[in-house]
Amino acid sequence: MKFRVLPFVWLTFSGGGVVAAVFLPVLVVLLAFALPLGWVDPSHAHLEGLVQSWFTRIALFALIVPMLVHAAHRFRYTVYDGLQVKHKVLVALACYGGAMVLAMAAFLVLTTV
Amino acid sequence: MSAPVTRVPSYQRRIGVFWWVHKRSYFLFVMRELSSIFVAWFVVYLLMFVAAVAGGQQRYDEFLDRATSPLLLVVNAVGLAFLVLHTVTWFALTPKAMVLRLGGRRVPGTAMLAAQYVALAVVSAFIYWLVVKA
Amino acid sequence: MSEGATTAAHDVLLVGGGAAGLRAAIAIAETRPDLDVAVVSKVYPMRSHTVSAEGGAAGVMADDDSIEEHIYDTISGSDWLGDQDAIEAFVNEAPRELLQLEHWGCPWSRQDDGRIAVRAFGGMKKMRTWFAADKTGFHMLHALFQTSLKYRAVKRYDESFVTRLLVDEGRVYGVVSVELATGRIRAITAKAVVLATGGCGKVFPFTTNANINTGDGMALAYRAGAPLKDMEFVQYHPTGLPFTGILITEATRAEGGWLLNKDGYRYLQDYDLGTPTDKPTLRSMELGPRDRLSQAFVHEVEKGRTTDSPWGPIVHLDLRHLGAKLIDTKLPMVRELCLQYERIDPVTDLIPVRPVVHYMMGGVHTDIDGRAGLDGLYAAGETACVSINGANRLGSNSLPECLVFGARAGRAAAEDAAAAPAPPAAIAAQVSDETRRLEHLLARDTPLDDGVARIREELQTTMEDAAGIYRTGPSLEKGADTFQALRERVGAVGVRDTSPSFNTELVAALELENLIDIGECILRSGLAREESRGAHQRTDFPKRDDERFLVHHTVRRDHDGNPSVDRLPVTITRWPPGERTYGR
Amino acid sequence: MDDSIAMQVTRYRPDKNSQPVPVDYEVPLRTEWTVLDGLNHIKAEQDETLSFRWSCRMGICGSCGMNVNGEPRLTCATFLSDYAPGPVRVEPLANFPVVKDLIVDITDFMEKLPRVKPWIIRDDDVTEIDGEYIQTPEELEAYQQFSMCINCMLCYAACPVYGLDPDFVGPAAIALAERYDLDSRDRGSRERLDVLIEKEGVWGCTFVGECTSVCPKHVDPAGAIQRYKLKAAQESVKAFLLPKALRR
Ligand SMILES: Cc1cc2nc3c(=O)[nH]c(=O)nc-3n(C[C@H](O)[C@H](O)[C@H](O)COP(=O)(O)OP(=O)(O)OC[C@H]3O[C@@H](n4cnc5c(N)ncnc54)[C@H](O)[C@@H]3O)c2cc1C
Ligand code: SF4
Ligand code: F3S
Ligand code: FES
Repeated sequence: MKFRVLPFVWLTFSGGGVVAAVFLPVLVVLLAFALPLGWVDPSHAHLEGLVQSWFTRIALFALIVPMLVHAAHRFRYTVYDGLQVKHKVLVALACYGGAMVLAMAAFLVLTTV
Repeated sequence: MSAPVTRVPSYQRRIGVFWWVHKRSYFLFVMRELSSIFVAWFVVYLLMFVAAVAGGQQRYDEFLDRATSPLLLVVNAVGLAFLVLHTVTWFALTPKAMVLRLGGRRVPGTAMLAAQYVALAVVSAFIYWLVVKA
Repeated sequence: MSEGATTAAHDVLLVGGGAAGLRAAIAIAETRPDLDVAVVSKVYPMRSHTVSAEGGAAGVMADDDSIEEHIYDTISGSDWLGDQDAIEAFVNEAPRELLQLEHWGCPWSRQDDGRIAVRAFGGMKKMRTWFAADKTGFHMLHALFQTSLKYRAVKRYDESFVTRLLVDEGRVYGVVSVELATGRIRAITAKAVVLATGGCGKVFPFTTNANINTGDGMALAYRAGAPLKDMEFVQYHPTGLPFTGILITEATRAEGGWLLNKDGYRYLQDYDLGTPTDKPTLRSMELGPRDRLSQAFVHEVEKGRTTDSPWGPIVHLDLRHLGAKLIDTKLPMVRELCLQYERIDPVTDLIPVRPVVHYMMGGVHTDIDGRAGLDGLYAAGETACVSINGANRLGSNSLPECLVFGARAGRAAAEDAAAAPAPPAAIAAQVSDETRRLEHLLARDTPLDDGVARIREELQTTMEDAAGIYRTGPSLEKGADTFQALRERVGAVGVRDTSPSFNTELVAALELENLIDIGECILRSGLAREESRGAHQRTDFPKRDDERFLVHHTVRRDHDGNPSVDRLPVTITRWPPGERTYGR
Repeated sequence: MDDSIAMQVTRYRPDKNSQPVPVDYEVPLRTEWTVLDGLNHIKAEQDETLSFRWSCRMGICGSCGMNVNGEPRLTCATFLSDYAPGPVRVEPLANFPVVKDLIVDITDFMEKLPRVKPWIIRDDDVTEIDGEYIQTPEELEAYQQFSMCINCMLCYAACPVYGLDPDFVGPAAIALAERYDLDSRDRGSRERLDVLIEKEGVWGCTFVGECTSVCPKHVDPAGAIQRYKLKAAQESVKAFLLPKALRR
């Protein structure tokens, strides 16, 4: 059988879609609204404990990478079809490249904290 | 079988850049796809949060402060709306994209839909507990 | 379209991409891969009218069935006018052809254990009709078409309209066609030509047939000098939807549907078709043959026992007692069609129906291998008349006929082509003749108050009045007279659309020429047959007359361009003429 | 109900117009009339040069697809009265080149179809036939929906991806590939996968889903394509992870 990269990208895209649909809403509600606006008030120590745990860090990385691929893949086709920017290779490079850069940033953040 | 190729003279219509604004379904589709921008944004936001928490009490407080700026609140609110659109459409499409069989029977779409929302609820409750209660 | 004609050459040319044409193409590609085969069709093959066939295809299959019985049903169904050698070959080969189609992916409906299911059909004594729900023709055609894509060697000329056969000294060397998209006239030469152009329901105003069924192949052969056969036998199907003429398949009755007059009475019992039973009884009542059922309708009208509708009298088909489940699994398309075109649901409502022109028993006269009256010319499918259908075709015999005789004609044509001479120079003159004729037609002005559509409509009503379910000498005579005038108008009519690309008006004008030839042959053959047999019912000669008319009528164009009718003996082998009985 | 309805029909005659133009007609409005009946009325009574394809007038031959008020429809199965009081806008199917008036060029599809090998592929290709391949009603049901495609091209007209990227194999062809893959008699899914795993294959589809919404025969090409993606991904992962010997 022929080897092609796209099936793997698509699989990651789909995984990322599931993660974004299931995990992201609650995280956004908490981190972007509930905490800043003081609806809930866990102590900093508790949160620090949480992010220090290796379990959390690995889990976060495992969630973040597929979400990035998801976003990049989707955005690529949106730009290509929706906005009709017809520089196929350029668009793909920018999107997946961006995702790669962010993934590396995530790695750095999650390993150094 | 093959047909002998003769080029048929024809009129090629062009599709405008705003093809998706004229039809509701196309518009919704493009909105759904644009949710990807906010998924990326929230990933960045999440990382900033983690970095801030790890950076100590003070950086964390600064982060919370900045998060209450009207600009960020608006961006995040819009982003959340897109995210909800993503979740709803993603769940709705899953039963169409795959066929699950249990005991030889095809699992009905509504059951798969319901299962996804249950998963959403469980995961949300768990994360809430993790962040707020535990 | 003035650059003149382009030319292409092939070994065998199939005119028509329906069941018969595609089956022939595959037969040639399989048996003689060395030959260069081409299919010309005026529509994309998968749009051919075979696609509309609903009910099924007959072939002996069940354990309790026998070849002998299928032969007998077909012969008696034909009112003993079918050629028995042809029927025997047909019945013998049908099951294998249907199995072949199964191997090519046709989604035949199945029994629980995975074997092919069969259903009952009108005039058949055993259950032997294979079906793919009620979209049999659709599935067969798409299976054939998609399978044909496998054979890269087969060329296709899609949406090309054949206007003329190229004939020299009694041998056919190809055709002239118009490529619709470009208007390009193309001579396609071949060492053998198979006509598989389907039926001619459009000769009549009210028909189940598609817009493309204009009898082109019959007219092509007729004008080239080949005889047509059994043209007086036009089948009316008893159950069409009133306004559109859309067919409600006989399978509805095979599954247990009833025909009711306005009093809710199963009127068929009054016409020597047996006594009503709850469950369907084979060869009885609603499962009688089509000619008898359509005739019973006319009598009900005369007795004032039908319901009036804006489109004339109707009776009702009752499926309500079959239940939603059976209807959805075995007759889904019927429900779909009723909901869409009548806005009624057969699960809860009665379906209004009336008889409608459905099928042409006659066609290009051929022998058992599809050989028509000119060397190098073959015909198969509804356009041909082998004849297995005689005076009345049994439902579900026609699809397998397309397969059996499509394959036979294909193979015979291939053999012929392998040994045939190359096209002589003389045909070039015919090509330019035809090119000029077509250009002339485009250049001619249409009289202001006339046009193709109007003439066609008058032609159709003339045919209905002259040669409906019941005919008389005077009605046929009168029709033939009207045709003289119509012919003159056809001769004068031109085409207003002058553009080369997709000139549908030109196509309609060419089809009109074909309709008028076919219509005339039907009337002439009908006049000559002074008896009543099968679908040909003369009120002035109400009895079957084996003494004088146990013969086929062939009709050929004489030197003045008029149809001349001849007789041809019916082949009787083992089944001497008997009485046709149903319900007993 | 009014007794007539306005039809705005897009005309394009290559020898007369440089681009398609809308032309207004008025036709009788009868309950039983379809958009196709309206067009035929125009052709018979008002302008015989109007060109369009049709044949079966019963929704099965697939020739009469056009855009009606912007939606791809089979005109023989679309009723004028549903658009009363009008006007009804009739245009050639979107996304295809226009040959004339309401007739579009579908050569592209006809060339793509054979590429997905829509026929039964067997390793035991026998020519002598002595019985049927057994196929239970459940096995039949597995592919039945995808065998209902009438090649009407409505899905291609509805799919923006096809409009923007004509290399995309497109909904109906992929649904037909799926139809044979799911057929218990077929052994050709590997061969078809090799075709559809390319980028012009299934990956161009971004699951707009309009193909399925407009399909008059409920074929669900959108579903077929997503399932194909999943299949392609699964097979790729398998090929990647398992050593050669373990693969089927
Ligand atoms: C509604 C309906 C239901 C039916 N149901 C059944 C059934 O259940 N069982 C059964 O056995 N029979 C049934 N029949 C009959 C059967 O379907 C037809 O007899 C059969 O399909 C004819 O097939 P064919 O290949 O001869 O022609 P068609 O399928 O009609 O094909 C004709 C071909 O010739 C081409 N052609 C025609 N003229 C030209 C030209 N001038 N130039 C180029 N190409 C041309 C066309 O493009 C087309 O490809 C039914 C018929 C109808 C109308
Ligand atoms: S999938 Fe549906 S819409 Fe597309 S061509 Fe087939 S029948 Fe038409
Ligand atoms: S509309 Fe087009 S993008 Fe995919 S789901 Fe259907 S093929
Ligand atoms: S005319 Fe055949 S599908 Fe509409």
